[in-house]
Amino acid sequence: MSDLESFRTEIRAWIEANCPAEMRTPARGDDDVCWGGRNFVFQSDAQKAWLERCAEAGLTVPDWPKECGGAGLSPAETKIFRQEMARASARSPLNSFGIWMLGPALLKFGSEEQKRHYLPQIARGEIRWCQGYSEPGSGSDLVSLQTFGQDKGDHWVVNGQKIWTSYADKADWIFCLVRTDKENKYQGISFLLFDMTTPGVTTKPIKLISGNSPFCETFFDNVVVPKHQIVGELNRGWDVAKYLLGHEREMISGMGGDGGTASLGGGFKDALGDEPILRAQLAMFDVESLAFRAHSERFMDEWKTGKAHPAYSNLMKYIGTELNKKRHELVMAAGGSDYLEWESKRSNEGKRARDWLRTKANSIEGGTSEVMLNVVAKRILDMPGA
Amino acid sequence: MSDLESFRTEIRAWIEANCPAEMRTPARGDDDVCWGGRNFVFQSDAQKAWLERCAEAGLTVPDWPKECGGAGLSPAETKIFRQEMARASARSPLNSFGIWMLGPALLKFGSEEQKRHYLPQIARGEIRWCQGYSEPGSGSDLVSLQTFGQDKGDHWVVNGQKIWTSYADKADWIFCLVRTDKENKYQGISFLLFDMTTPGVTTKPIKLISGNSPFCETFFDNVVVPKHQIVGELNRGWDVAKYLLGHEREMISGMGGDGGTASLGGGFKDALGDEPILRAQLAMFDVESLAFRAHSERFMDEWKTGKAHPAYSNLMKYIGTELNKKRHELVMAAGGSDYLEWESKRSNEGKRARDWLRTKANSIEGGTSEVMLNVVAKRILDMPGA
Amino acid sequence: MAMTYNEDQSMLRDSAHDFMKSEAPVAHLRKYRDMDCKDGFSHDLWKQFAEMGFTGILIPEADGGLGMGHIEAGIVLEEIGRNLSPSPFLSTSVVAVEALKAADKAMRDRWFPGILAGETVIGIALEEGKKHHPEKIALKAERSGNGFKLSGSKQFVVQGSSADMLIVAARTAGAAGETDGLTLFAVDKDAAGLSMEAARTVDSAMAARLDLNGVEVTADAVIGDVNGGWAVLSKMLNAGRTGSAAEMVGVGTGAMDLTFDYLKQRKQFGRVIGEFQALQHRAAHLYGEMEMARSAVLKAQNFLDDDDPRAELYASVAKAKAGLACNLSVREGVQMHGGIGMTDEYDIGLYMKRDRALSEFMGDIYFHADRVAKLNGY
Amino acid sequence: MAMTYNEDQSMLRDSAHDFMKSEAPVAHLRKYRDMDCKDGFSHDLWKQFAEMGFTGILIPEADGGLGMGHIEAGIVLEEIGRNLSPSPFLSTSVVAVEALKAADKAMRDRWFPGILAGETVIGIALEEGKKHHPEKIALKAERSGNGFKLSGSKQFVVQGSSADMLIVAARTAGAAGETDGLTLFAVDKDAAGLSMEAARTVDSAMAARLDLNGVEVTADAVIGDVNGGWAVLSKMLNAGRTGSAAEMVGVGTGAMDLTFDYLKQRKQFGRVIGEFQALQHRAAHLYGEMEMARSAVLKAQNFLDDDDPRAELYASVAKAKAGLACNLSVREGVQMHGGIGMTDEYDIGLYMKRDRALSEFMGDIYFHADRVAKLNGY
Repeated sequence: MSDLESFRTEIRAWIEANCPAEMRTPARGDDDVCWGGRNFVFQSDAQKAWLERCAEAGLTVPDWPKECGGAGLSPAETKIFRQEMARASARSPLNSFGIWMLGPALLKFGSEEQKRHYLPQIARGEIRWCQGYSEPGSGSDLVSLQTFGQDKGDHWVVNGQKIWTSYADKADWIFCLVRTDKENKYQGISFLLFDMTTPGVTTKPIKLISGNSPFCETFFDNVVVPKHQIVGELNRGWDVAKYLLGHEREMISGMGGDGGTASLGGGFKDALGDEPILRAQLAMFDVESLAFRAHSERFMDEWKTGKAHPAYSNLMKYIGTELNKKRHELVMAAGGSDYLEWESKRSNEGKRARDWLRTKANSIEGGTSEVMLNVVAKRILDMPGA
Repeated sequence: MSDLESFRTEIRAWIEANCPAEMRTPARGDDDVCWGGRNFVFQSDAQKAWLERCAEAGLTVPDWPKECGGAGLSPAETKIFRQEMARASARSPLNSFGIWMLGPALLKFGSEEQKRHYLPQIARGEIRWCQGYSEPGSGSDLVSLQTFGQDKGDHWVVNGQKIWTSYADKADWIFCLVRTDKENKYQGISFLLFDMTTPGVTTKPIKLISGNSPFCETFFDNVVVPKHQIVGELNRGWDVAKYLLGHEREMISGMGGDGGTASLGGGFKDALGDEPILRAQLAMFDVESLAFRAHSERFMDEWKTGKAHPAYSNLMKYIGTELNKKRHELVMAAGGSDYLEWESKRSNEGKRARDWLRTKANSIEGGTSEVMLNVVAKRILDMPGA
Repeated sequence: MAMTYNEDQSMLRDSAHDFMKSEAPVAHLRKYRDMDCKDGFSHDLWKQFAEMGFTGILIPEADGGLGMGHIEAGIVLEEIGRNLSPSPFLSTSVVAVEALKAADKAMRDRWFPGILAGETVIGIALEEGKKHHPEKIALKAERSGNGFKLSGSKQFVVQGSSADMLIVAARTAGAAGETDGLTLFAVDKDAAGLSMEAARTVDSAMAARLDLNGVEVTADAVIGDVNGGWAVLSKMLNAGRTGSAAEMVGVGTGAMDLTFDYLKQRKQFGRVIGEFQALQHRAAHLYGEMEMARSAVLKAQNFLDDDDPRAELYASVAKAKAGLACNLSVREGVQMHGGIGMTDEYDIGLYMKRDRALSEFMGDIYFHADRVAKLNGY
Repeated sequence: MAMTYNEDQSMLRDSAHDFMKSEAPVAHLRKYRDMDCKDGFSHDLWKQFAEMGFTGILIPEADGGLGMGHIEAGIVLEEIGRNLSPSPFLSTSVVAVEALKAADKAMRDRWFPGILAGETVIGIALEEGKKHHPEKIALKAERSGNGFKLSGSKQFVVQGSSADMLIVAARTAGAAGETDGLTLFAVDKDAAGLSMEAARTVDSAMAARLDLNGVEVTADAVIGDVNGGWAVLSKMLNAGRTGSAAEMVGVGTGAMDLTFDYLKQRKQFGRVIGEFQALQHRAAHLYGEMEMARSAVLKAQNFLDDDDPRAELYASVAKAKAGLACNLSVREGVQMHGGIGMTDEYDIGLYMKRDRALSEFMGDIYFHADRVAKLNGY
């Protein structure tokens, strides 16, 4: 038995032994997901136990170094771990912007001290993070941001406003882009971390068309941020942000791939006998969806081996999110008037319709499709012009 | 009986009496169409007689004034005439760029003398015209044309090169855009008419991807053009050209409307039992095609009553040509391997494939789809910017 | 047949335009949504519709109505769509009136005055599954004494819970899938054995699911002929499909206008975003699609008003094309608005929701494309 | 299974790339087209293919070939597509070899050496109608003495008139529409009763229509099992579909590269047209489509090489997606080239023609989308 095969046996046994039965059923909704943090209320003992056991074993962040709270797994081992988690239908122990976004940035740009301080907290789900990037006047044009940190010697005083800060009303800390030099557009931004309970920080949820409020407006009124809470160099926060956006795009681009069913049409097979044109639309969609699944696989193989163009995640984000929007348009069509219900038990309070509306943000958040296409044209295809 | 009804009876009888049986069958191909002109060889006595009888009655150009060779019909009468021609399956007596393009421009911009001189010749099919607009370096950007007419007192000496001159090798005269002022981009172009046998004019056919050569390159080497052969004012030829392009766009936009069958899918019904997805594509196309048919009707009604936006023909051209390309893609799909044949009697020497390839020019000639969209965005939708 | 409005129609458009803009703009929809109104519309507004003469547009002059046609009804529907005005106009004044025109004088006299006065609301109980398949109606109506006894269920009955009367399509003979053997009944809202469950739909309207458990009606309740309901139902469907298509032209145009305004204001990268050529081309394309939809709808209305059999085909062309264009308009609208397009505070998302609901009403794009194919023999 | 090329595969790609570019570029196609070549390809080039080892890529090592897989065959096909190189590679070295692998040793020994040497050409006689429907094969093969007598007709037999042998799919039992009862036969080009009519196709290849009028073959001519031809035919189809999809990735990429180069050179309105954002967005979208097609094809090749049953599904995904992407590429290519794209002098039109012919080969986009649906149970 190869090392990897014995690792598989081992990890399978560990999941078997440690994952509570309740954590092997799908989450019943957004409220049923473990986000961790200072104020998090566990939904069950099983949820708490599963997080604690995984954190103990470093398996909330399996590929991070052990000293940072991870399990130090190799890429091949990490892949096996994820396969075994899927095989056991085990829930993710912890959803976390700290793991998905800040962690990778800290691993690359953080000081040794920062890594030792923040990463284990993230791995254990003790601090819930949010991201402060967009501002009302700077959506796609992120570098035009205006939130300003005035230099006061050993600290900055931050004033300004962010928008689209995911779960800011529930987060403990924020990683935030702040202008620290008004003269220099790109090289005048710094990447700061600070506590959301710092005086002067307020948040206001934004109600979306889906009826949910996962995002906030966040206001900074003379917020004091100590100088040691900067990640990377002064005024070079844009490098950190770009690196992070790449990660975010990879994540979002995965959406079109469809974690569950391979075939969208296959999920509605009983209804399609009388719907020849809808069937045709689903068939054409399934061609795209299955092609994208193969494409995501190729991208991951190329990305890992360094063969992918550095800007390729922009293309993945564009394709994946557009496909996901299309998928949900077809789901709504297949569901007909059943899926129009918005407030009824039968429709689980309009879950399908709300999910469909939620997907419309896919091609806006983390860089609009238009910006993605600009980047692909210029950086990958080398098209001329501004 | 109303006047229009009695006109219908009358014109129906006239067609009945004058249209030879042979001219009530579809033309067998491009060679079988009457283009007129000094060198035209009639394919049959019937073809000649039909042209002569129509010309005599002014019915090659039914809505032109009688003194210009027309029949002086009102718009309503003209519509009835065309309906009755279609009803009798009567061929057009004369295909002519003189009728379709130059004529309307002369009626609007020509001097009385020019109208009296040229229009009756056009109506009788005595002079075949071609159009000299595009140049190798100026496709969509027409006003950048370089062909130059040097002022020599009572004449110009023209030097330069045109491209995409339809049937220039068969035409007797050309209507041609010539720069007469190098300083002024828009207001430095004149609209000149001259004989293709003038010394210094040469033509060279361009072979297309369809295998046919309906277009030429046309070269001018010190071509002498008398001053009275200008249409409209000196340096204001762009006004004439724009007016003419509007007409051309109307003509080309009619293509998507489909003169014959209303339904594309209906023409392939026997083949579609085993092709559910192709059937769906045809059904979706037929929705577009039938909608466009209604749309063309509305456009004509609005155009005639002056309600249409002056730039609306650009939109019609865009929609009609894109739809026609789509139509022929589907025809090729429905015809399968039968329609792939290119050189065989069975396929009429690849007629379907050649027709399909020909349609690819629809969205390029007479203004590309891209230029049409620019114009619609700026002139109709009032979008900002250059 | 002219494909442009005549003077009277242009005047009607102007007055409907001004009326909806001032009396029932998007803010009106928000108000009734946010007060969690159980009707999903304002009875006062419905009365105002009557005062404007809208409710009787399709009611014959002999019955006290205006005796106008589907072009005129469509003019009102387009303005309703543009403003997302919530009202029973489509169900009651278009579809139900089209059915009641085929009813006897007693029934017409019973219902038309209330509609004319803006006091009566009628629901259309047609669908039995999640997708539209009228020929598959299976709800059973059995002879019972002098009348009939109805058993079965219906869904997607828009404003059903606010209705005074429900037009129920039932099977009196034949099997699901056959167009023969259907009969239409006027069923009172208070009929014994009739139960309803209403749910708010994505567009903030209310739609009901009906259960008919041996509901007894007299022979007078039949609209049109017993077993010959398909003839009346076809007319209702043509009117409802063309009418909802007209409303969608309004929804799509309203969304488009919002979006184009936004393109001319919003700045990114130091430029107004409407300057970006890629957005300009998409805007121009969208405009063309909406224009085509408008033409297809007008053609269908013309054919309906002329009693031309091609109305059948063009009602489907209109519903499919309006569905395609309106859907494009709301999708482009949300995308071009960017982040704020996702917020409940901005109106564009409300247009997307209305598009979705109208799209399902009496057959979606795909149903009607299939119908176009079938009517063309393939 | 890796979705990237290994080192050997990368080397093969480089050598196939250089070979086609120097020995069989688009100018080579033009030359054979303009000389009105009755084969539609160069026999000398076919010998060169053999010298490069291409012709034996899929032939097992035990039979003297290279024993490589569909990824490697696809690498060659992609370069063929990129250069529009005319050759019998797809029919002979991919589809026919896949069939002959199932034949007995005598037949393999008869045909493999000629293929390995670039001397033999084999035609695939499959289609009986204008669209691809292999299960509908009706050409009759009746028992006759020790062998069979074949009667019927075939069409779209690419390079059929240049072939030394034709693999004919015939029905020995059952009825059209059934997959059971099919048998494959190796029929000599000179067989009595076999007549052929060849016509040039839009892509300048030659395709034949065959008439078999009581063609007698011995029992030795059967490839695989009598009545069990579907098993071998399925393998041929998977190989041919995936192979033609790989060629289309080459065609689409070649057209795209031409077009992108043109966008960077052509000036209009005082700017290089590649600066226009609307064209940039369309270019980026096209690039994404071609990339997805490439991935789908690689996945299908991987499954084929692994003998994974999912090859069946992914061969259809690959052919459909490659068809969509390649078609978009040639349409955008001609449009973005503008007027000169319509001229025979420029190459882009030749890419459009090849796309059309490959699209029909062994099932078009719509056939395969339908198959994806059926394989997923709807």
